[in-house]
Amino acid sequence: MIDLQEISPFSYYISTFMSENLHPVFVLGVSLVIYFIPLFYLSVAITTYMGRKTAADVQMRIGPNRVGPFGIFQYVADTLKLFLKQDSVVNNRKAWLHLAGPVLSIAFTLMAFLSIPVADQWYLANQKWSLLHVYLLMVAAQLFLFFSAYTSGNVFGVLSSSRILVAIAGFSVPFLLSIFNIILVSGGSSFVEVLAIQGGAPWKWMLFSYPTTAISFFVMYCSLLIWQGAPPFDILDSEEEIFGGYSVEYSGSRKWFIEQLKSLQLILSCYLLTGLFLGGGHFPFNLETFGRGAQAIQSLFFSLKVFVLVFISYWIRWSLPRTRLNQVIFFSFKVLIPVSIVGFFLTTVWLALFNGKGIGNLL
Amino acid sequence: MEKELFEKIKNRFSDSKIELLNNTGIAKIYIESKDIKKILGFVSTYFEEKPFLETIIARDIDDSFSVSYIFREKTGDILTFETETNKKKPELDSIASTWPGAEVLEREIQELFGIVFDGKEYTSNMFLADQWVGKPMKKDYVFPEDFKGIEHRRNPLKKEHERP
Amino acid sequence: MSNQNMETEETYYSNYGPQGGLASGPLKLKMTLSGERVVAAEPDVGFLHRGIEKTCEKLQWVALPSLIEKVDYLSSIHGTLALSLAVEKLMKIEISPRAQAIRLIVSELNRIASHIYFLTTMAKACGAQTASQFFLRDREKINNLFEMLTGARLMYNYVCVGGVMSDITEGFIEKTHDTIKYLKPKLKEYDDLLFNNHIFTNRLKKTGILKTSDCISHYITGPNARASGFFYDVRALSPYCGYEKYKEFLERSIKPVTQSDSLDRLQQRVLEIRQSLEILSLEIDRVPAGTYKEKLSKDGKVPKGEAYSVVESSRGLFGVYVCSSGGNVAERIKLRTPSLSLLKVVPDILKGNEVSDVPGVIASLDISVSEIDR
Amino acid sequence: MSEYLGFLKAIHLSGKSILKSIKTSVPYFIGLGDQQKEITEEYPDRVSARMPEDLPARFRGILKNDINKCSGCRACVDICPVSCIRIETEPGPEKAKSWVSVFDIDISKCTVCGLCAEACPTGSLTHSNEYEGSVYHQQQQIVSCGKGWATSEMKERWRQEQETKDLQEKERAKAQQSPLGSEFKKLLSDKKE
Repeated sequence: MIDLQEISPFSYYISTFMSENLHPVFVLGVSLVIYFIPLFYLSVAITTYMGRKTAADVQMRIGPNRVGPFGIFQYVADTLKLFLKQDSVVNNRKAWLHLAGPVLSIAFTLMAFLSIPVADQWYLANQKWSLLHVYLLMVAAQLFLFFSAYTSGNVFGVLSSSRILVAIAGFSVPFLLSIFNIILVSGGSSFVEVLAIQGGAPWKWMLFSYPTTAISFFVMYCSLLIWQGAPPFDILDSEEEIFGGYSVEYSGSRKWFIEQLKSLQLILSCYLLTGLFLGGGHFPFNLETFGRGAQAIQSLFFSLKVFVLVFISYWIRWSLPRTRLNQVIFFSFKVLIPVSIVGFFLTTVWLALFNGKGIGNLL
Repeated sequence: MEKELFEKIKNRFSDSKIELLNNTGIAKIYIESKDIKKILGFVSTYFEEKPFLETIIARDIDDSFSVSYIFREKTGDILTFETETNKKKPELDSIASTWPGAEVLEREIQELFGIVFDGKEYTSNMFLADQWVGKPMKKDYVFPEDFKGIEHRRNPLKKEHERP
Repeated sequence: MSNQNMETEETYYSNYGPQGGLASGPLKLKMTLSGERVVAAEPDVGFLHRGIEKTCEKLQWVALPSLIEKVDYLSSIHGTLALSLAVEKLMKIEISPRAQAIRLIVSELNRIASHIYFLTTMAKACGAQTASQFFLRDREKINNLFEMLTGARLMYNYVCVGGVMSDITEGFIEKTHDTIKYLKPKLKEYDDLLFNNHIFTNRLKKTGILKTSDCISHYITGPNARASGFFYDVRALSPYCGYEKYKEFLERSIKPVTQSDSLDRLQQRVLEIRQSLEILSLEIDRVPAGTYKEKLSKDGKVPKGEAYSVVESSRGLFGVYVCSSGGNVAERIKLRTPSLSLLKVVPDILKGNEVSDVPGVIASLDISVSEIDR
Repeated sequence: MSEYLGFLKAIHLSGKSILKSIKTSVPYFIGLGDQQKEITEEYPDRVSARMPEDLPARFRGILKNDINKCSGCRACVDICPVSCIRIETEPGPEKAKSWVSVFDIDISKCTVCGLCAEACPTGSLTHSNEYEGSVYHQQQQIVSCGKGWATSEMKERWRQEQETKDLQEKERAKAQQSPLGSEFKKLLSDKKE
């Protein structure tokens, strides 16, 4: 028999609302749908809208303003349009990896969301090593993009595929080093354990609770930018250099999936940063009076933090020019890695000196 | 300045036909087509610095092509040499070895006029479409109706006004 | 990397363009790549050949400027100006001081507009979307000025034989003053946002080096050559339209040559925007009174003869050769365009650079394909 | 050592410049002063787009012809570089001025160079401020300003009018030819001799 409470706390939470005779697998399926529909559709829609409006703001344009009030339904219209368009495919139909690439990549990116708790007990997969698991899933998502670009039969796609490998290399080491730093201070290897030592108030966040975690935050933020291939590190799909890179051969619905993937990657990065450094869903005040609704408030608080981070990402994205391939590697290997190693070293010194206590505990 | 140079050239290459033309607005030194390399090579060393080749102008005159080389000195003065080539077998010596910038200009003239420089004829076109028939800048060029089945001219719009 | 090493490497072939490139117009590059490195790049032009020189032989003299300005649509004043100067030489007309001053003003305004458009493509080539929008916003101000003065935003057909088509309108001078006042602080903002940004400068440094010897042997002129240390400015060397007054100013404010790379070419253009603003602010108050257009004979005939005159366009030395047989139409028009001489140097410039640099280098050369093809 | 110092310095400078770039875009985000003003025009709407009446007086839009002023002299046809104007004339009610029955301008060909308006001796052909030239059928791209072919009734009427006018003219001339007048003229001519 499947013990829902152990493998998937969110499903257990959902099952308390339903009759007890239901099969646990059915409950898992229902909770997956409940979890992913707002995430996949609502957050992506909000992110896309935000990206467009911030770009419009800073470039003195108007942005979407035709479909619906303030153009909020532009995303729906775009989705419909791209799905109704003809899906033209390159000649070599055997390259199923090319055709399935965007969907597979999205699937792996979505899997990475499973173990991040958005509120107390609100996470779909209970894993002991979820921090490393998320890393592996992120690499796998990029690898599927690599395969799809490599099999696209386009020179620019192949160029882009080699750049994806470069981006993975540039992202992995600093990302893992900053994760190790967190594991060192929190003593746990999963999100649940990292969140357990954080609190709702800003000074109890991981970002400020140790002097070196801010360094880790910076390193992780930059490495996640490299992973996403987001400006200023948008070497993977730069329009002027390689004409869209891995997305050059896609059209119609596959193009839509590529666009979703970009938004999802941004959301996942902000999820990670919120969960690891910004206190996750912990609310500054006591929420006991709300009973079971407390978690909903927590998840809303979580999303608020996520969207603030999304906004900052867009702000940086529209202000900076693109880096070159070697600048990305330079930045990753000569700046991020040394900085994170120094941070790692300082953390060990701090922990040894103050017996593992954070700044908040000392005061 | 042209006169001075003209005298120098005349003295040096006394056996070839050299004239100073000054009746059209631009003072030109006329040289024969077989002497281009020789005389222009001398001109390139005559001044302290090699004059810049500004442009090469080909012109269709009745039964011959006239080709003018416009040079510019560092001081800003213009120096023009003119030569002629037979229309039946238009050939000229290339000056691309002395002035590398001449290569593109000569190639353009070959495409548009059909003058072959140094006997090397390019098979593919640079400016015109490949397999373009005819040399368009000639005066007797008849504009083709189509190119590979694509019509050049659009039927002019005409509104019919009903006559009573 | 040594040459021998390059030969043994496995290479592959890729097309760059003709659509989607960053030159103004369809420029195709046939590139042989080795990994991310460009081994060879051969430019292919001809996608925009309109046969302007041939068409010129069928048009009346009066109608020629409206066609010549399409040769380089980003700095169309300079084409018409060169043509008008050449025809005026043939007709032996003296232009009134007022018309000359107006010509100088529009020519400098057009230069600024063209250079700002260059900055736009440059910013786009380096992925700075926002900055490129900023530049377009400011080019709009100059377009509005032109709209007020000439009635069009890009194809002005303003400079004509004998002067200019129409006189300065009321309020044009004030509006130009406002525009100059607006643009000067904006240059500071460009510096903050883009030109001093290390990401931007580092990716342009040491890419696309244009040697001075190449400039001289291929006679490359304009900002590209000036950035490479080959100072050749028609405005200073053989002044026209009253540029005599600014000869010293132009010769004095030369940027010191450092690397002659893409970044230098960008900085040279920013410097030239400043220069042009300076010239404009002096000249706009000095427009003398008089007629803006000389009276010409009604039959529209041009006396027999030949003439050749050059101007400094936004991209370099723009020359027009005019031959008339005394009739209503021209016998032969030949255009000497600055971008054409760049064509043979582009492979040398691109060789050894990375794929990421190609858009930046091409944009920094400011190649106008419509000029090459004609 | 200096190498490492240079490296650190480069990182410091680049960090500073990047922060400066990010700072430059702040006023545009939060809309300080005139910086938040959108420069895009919502074209078909009249909210912010410039409409024909906002354009400067010299703006060269689609050609228009005030046909009552037009004399059908063909100056515009002669000068047009793309030959987009077609004029057909007939003898009209007045002898000096012909009846411009067809005056077609092919907007799809017109390059809006402004030469015809410059050449027009009567000032009837001018550029309007209209710039919207898109139509559903290519035939509609021809702007017709002509008065239309003259019908036979019109021609008949003009002939009659002309005849009456001629008669009136003759009578007036006769009335002026009074005997006194002829003598006076004779006197004048004598004096000259």
